[in-house]
Amino acid sequence: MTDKKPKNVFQDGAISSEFIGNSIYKHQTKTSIGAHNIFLGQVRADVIEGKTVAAIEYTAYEAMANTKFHDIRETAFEKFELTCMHIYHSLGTVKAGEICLFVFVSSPRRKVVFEALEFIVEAIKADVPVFGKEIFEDESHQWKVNS
Amino acid sequence: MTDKKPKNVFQDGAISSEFIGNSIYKHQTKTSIGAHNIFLGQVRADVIEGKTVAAIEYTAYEAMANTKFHDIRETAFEKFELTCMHIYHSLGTVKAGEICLFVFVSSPRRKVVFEALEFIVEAIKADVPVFGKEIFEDESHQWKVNS
Amino acid sequence: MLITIKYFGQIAEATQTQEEQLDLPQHSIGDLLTVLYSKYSALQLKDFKIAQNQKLVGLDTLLTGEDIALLPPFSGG
Amino acid sequence: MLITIKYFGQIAEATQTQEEQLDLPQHSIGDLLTVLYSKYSALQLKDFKIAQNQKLVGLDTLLTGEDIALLPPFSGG
Repeated sequence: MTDKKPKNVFQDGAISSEFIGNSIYKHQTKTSIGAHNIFLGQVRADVIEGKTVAAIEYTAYEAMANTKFHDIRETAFEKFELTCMHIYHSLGTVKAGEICLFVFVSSPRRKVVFEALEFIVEAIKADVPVFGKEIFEDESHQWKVNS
Repeated sequence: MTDKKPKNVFQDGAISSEFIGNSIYKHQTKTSIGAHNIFLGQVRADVIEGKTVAAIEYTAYEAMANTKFHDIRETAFEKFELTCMHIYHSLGTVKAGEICLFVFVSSPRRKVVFEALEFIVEAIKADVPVFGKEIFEDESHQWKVNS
Repeated sequence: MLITIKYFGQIAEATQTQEEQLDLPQHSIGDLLTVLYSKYSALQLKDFKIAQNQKLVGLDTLLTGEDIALLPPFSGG
Repeated sequence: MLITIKYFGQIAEATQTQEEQLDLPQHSIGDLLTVLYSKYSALQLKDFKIAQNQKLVGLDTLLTGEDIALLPPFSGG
């Protein structure tokens, strides 16, 4: 099931565990699925030069980002035999311990989901114009760099 | 955090999406985690010679299986820099569309969780004495074979 | 030597029992198998592994008196 | 040619604006950069990519009149 138009992948603020649980629940009617694989990005309370990250504030070039998410989605459906794929990313403030990225792939067989999920997550990190500002507890900040 | 004694990995019946959502929620206090990876095995309504699988009934050599799950857990903690690892497997009847296996790994960094999760799921499939009986809609059955 | 033998999945279906105790001379897993094949002819067509005290063993392993399990192909997950 | 230029993340922090319109001769991305470096000296120390109409472009690409965006290193997820 590929979509022709880009969807809005962005959610305002953190992605809740209830949302994720509910998304899993909705797939129980799809009885051709044998394997799901889910990646969750969680904001780390990194300590940098004695200061602790309290939150990340995400901004994005939204139009381009949604186009890129759509391209990644189309490529993944071409490369891998997937039944479903869902991507959600936060915008705005996400506190340490909260979830900012939720990628969910499903397939009849397990080998496929492992390959597909890693491909999608790496593509998101590399190709999607999203910018994280790490806010420390003292309200100073630095710009996040992906490794 | 490794445990020294084998835990009971088995749950009676299907693993609910609420249980999974709640398990994700509990990790939000662990702010050194940056990446979670979750594998879910779901029972497929396969059609075999015109008959549809309605459920799988799982049995296990429980004592040996829990020891094997424990060994897999210990090996994974040695091989990969994991913050947390959780494994749950169903016993008894799990209907098509329901979840029978839930593997959850967490780490500061994403590369680790991809490798660790695939390692653990493959080890479970290969080494743990669990037996699935595929029950068809007409109540006949066949024994599941992992591929 | 009294040995507890556990049967699982389609093996339990073939033997029609999940567990029994057999009094056997202190001998190898292979010897035990010979006894079981003659008792349950349906077993001869089945694929299984054998565990003694929860560890997989080969035909040459000696019986220790600990639990034996006949395990059909694993199909968890 | 009136061109809309969008700034993001630490680039917006350096320019202190998120979007502006500049009237430029029909020329290359490289020429635009020269204008921007002289307007915002802080930009010279920054690492960024440039997109025109949401596609990444090089310095030799000609300005088409469509939106330009200055994008610092991506750090989603």
